[in-house]
Amino acid sequence: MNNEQIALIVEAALMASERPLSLEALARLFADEEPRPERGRLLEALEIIRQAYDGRAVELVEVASGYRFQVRKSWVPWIAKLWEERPARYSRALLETLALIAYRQPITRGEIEAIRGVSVSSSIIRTLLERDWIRVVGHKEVPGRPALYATTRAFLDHFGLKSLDELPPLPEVKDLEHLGERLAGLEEARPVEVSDGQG
Amino acid sequence: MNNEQIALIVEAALMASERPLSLEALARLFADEEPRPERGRLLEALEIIRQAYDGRAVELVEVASGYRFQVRKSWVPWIAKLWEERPARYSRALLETLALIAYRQPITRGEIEAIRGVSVSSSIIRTLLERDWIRVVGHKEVPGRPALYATTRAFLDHFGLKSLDELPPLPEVKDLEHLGERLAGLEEARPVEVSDGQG
Amino acid sequence: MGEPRPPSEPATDRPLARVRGQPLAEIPEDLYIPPDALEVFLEAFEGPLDLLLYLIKRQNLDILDIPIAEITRQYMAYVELMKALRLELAAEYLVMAAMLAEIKSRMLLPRPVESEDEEDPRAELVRRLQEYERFRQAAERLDELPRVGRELIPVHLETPQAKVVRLPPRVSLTELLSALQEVMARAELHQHHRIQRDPLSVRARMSEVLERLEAGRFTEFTELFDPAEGRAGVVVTFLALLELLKAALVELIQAEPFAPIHVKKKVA
Repeated sequence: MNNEQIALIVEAALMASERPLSLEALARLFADEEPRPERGRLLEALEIIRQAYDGRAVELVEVASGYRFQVRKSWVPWIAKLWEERPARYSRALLETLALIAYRQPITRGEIEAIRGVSVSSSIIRTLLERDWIRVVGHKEVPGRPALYATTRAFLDHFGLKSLDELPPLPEVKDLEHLGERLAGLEEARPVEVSDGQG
Repeated sequence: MNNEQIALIVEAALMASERPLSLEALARLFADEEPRPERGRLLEALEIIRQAYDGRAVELVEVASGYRFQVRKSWVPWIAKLWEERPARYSRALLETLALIAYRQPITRGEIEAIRGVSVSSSIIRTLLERDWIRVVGHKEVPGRPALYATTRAFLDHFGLKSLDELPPLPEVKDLEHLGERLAGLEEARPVEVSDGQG
Repeated sequence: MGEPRPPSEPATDRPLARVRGQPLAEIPEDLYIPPDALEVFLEAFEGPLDLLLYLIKRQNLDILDIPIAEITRQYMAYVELMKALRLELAAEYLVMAAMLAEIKSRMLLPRPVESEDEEDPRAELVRRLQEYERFRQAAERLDELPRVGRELIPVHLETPQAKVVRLPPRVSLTELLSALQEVMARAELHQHHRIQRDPLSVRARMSEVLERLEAGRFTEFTELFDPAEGRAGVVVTFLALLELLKAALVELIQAEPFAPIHVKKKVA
């Protein structure tokens, strides 16, 4: 078996393995070979591989427990989108809270709770604030001075609206079926992929 | 951004991704680029990669849900030692059920049972659903509205196929049209033919 | 079943199993497996069609020429064996036994010459066997296909620097509105929380006005109006101010008649 063949087998193993492979683990691949390639030849094979991947997007590196292929650092930022995860969806409670803030702004948490008939968790308010969809526009002069919430420009951007006037009036909302067509038009007009972090 | 750079980013992504990447997924990597490389340039990049890996231990392949790197088949036997466990064997019941869904989709469990002549255990259906090899694509409009099953892209990916057309053709055991003649021939060979006097 | 066995059938000396108290001395003639492997062997069948196909193949028979009497006899021998070995005998095997017996009886019966269009009683069985055989073979071929973890090893390299970025979910306007619709339906159940039809623009303007008012500082009334918005805009701002006053969120201060009016956010 020549060095090129050994190198290809080692390469296949390193590409297939989920963890780094030590020289001993690589040597075991050739357990049935006669003669078994010794340590020196394995190191030569690793050097052949290293050179073959010169200029490629992945490289052979040595780490504590052995050898492995990894994506070259310079290309990692380019593929960061691979690890973007979108949680499935927001809870009904969050959407209801958001809808009430949109239609009844400025509104306090207590007022939202009175209409919804259930309490609004702090985490919902926090999520909406962090998403920059709502903000505090003042405080109601009643005991406790509760915050008054209103929607933001980022909220309008996300829903593809120029202003709050473009939200369908309440009576129409009651009749969602008829609203369907109008909404379809609105949603189509939205940009395909808007980045979420509008300023 | 030139084609070589696009190719390197695509290469990095395919090497790092857990699952095959579609052209759309690859295009998303360049969402912030101006201009965004269009489909044709991505295909060119894939071709550049394919050629760069000519003669290497891994190759770029296309499967149902996109592109992936995999170890060239010729080197797989050499690295089988990396896995202590033998690859799982599937029971005949599972394979027959899967074959029926693959070739006769969409199909109900009752229809599978009618052809196999035995009941299909729930655990087989569950296993196939959990592996994401089959999914429910609808319900048959008959009493009980049984689920209609079809295979998924993940099923094709698992078998390294691009589409259902690439499945081996369903074996033709005997020409069914032929059956009539053959049976007619048998008729003559049958013993005692008694007229019952109707003629 | 009580059918006499053909004289050619080989017999063994010791009983293989007991069937209804009677020793079963013979292994069905094509069963060339050690008796202690029987259970495994019988469990390997995927059902009555599979067993029938096995019997037919063992005798090198063309499916189309199945000698029903012979096959039925062997099939029943297996079913008896399964019972004797207390294998869980699926109902399907018994249904098939009944079907075979029925075909057998129909083949023995004389049939009117006229009714030539009447199908050979075996035809339906043959069709089912053939259909099953196709998928039995298809399953075998499927098993032979290269697959991930066996012949196909996809590459999935580690990318140590990569971090999972969680993106917030997207919400569609329809989702938002259907949430609102639900709240409204609920709110209408209790009268006092009826949602009025305030013009949206007024409520939006209320937010804007509040925002422009710096806490504790007076803002001139006229500054809140933008003549560029035209009459409608001015009216909306005015209504918004009235609403804010009503809600005790702002106060209006006028030092003397006809002096400039100032607006101030209420402070506790």
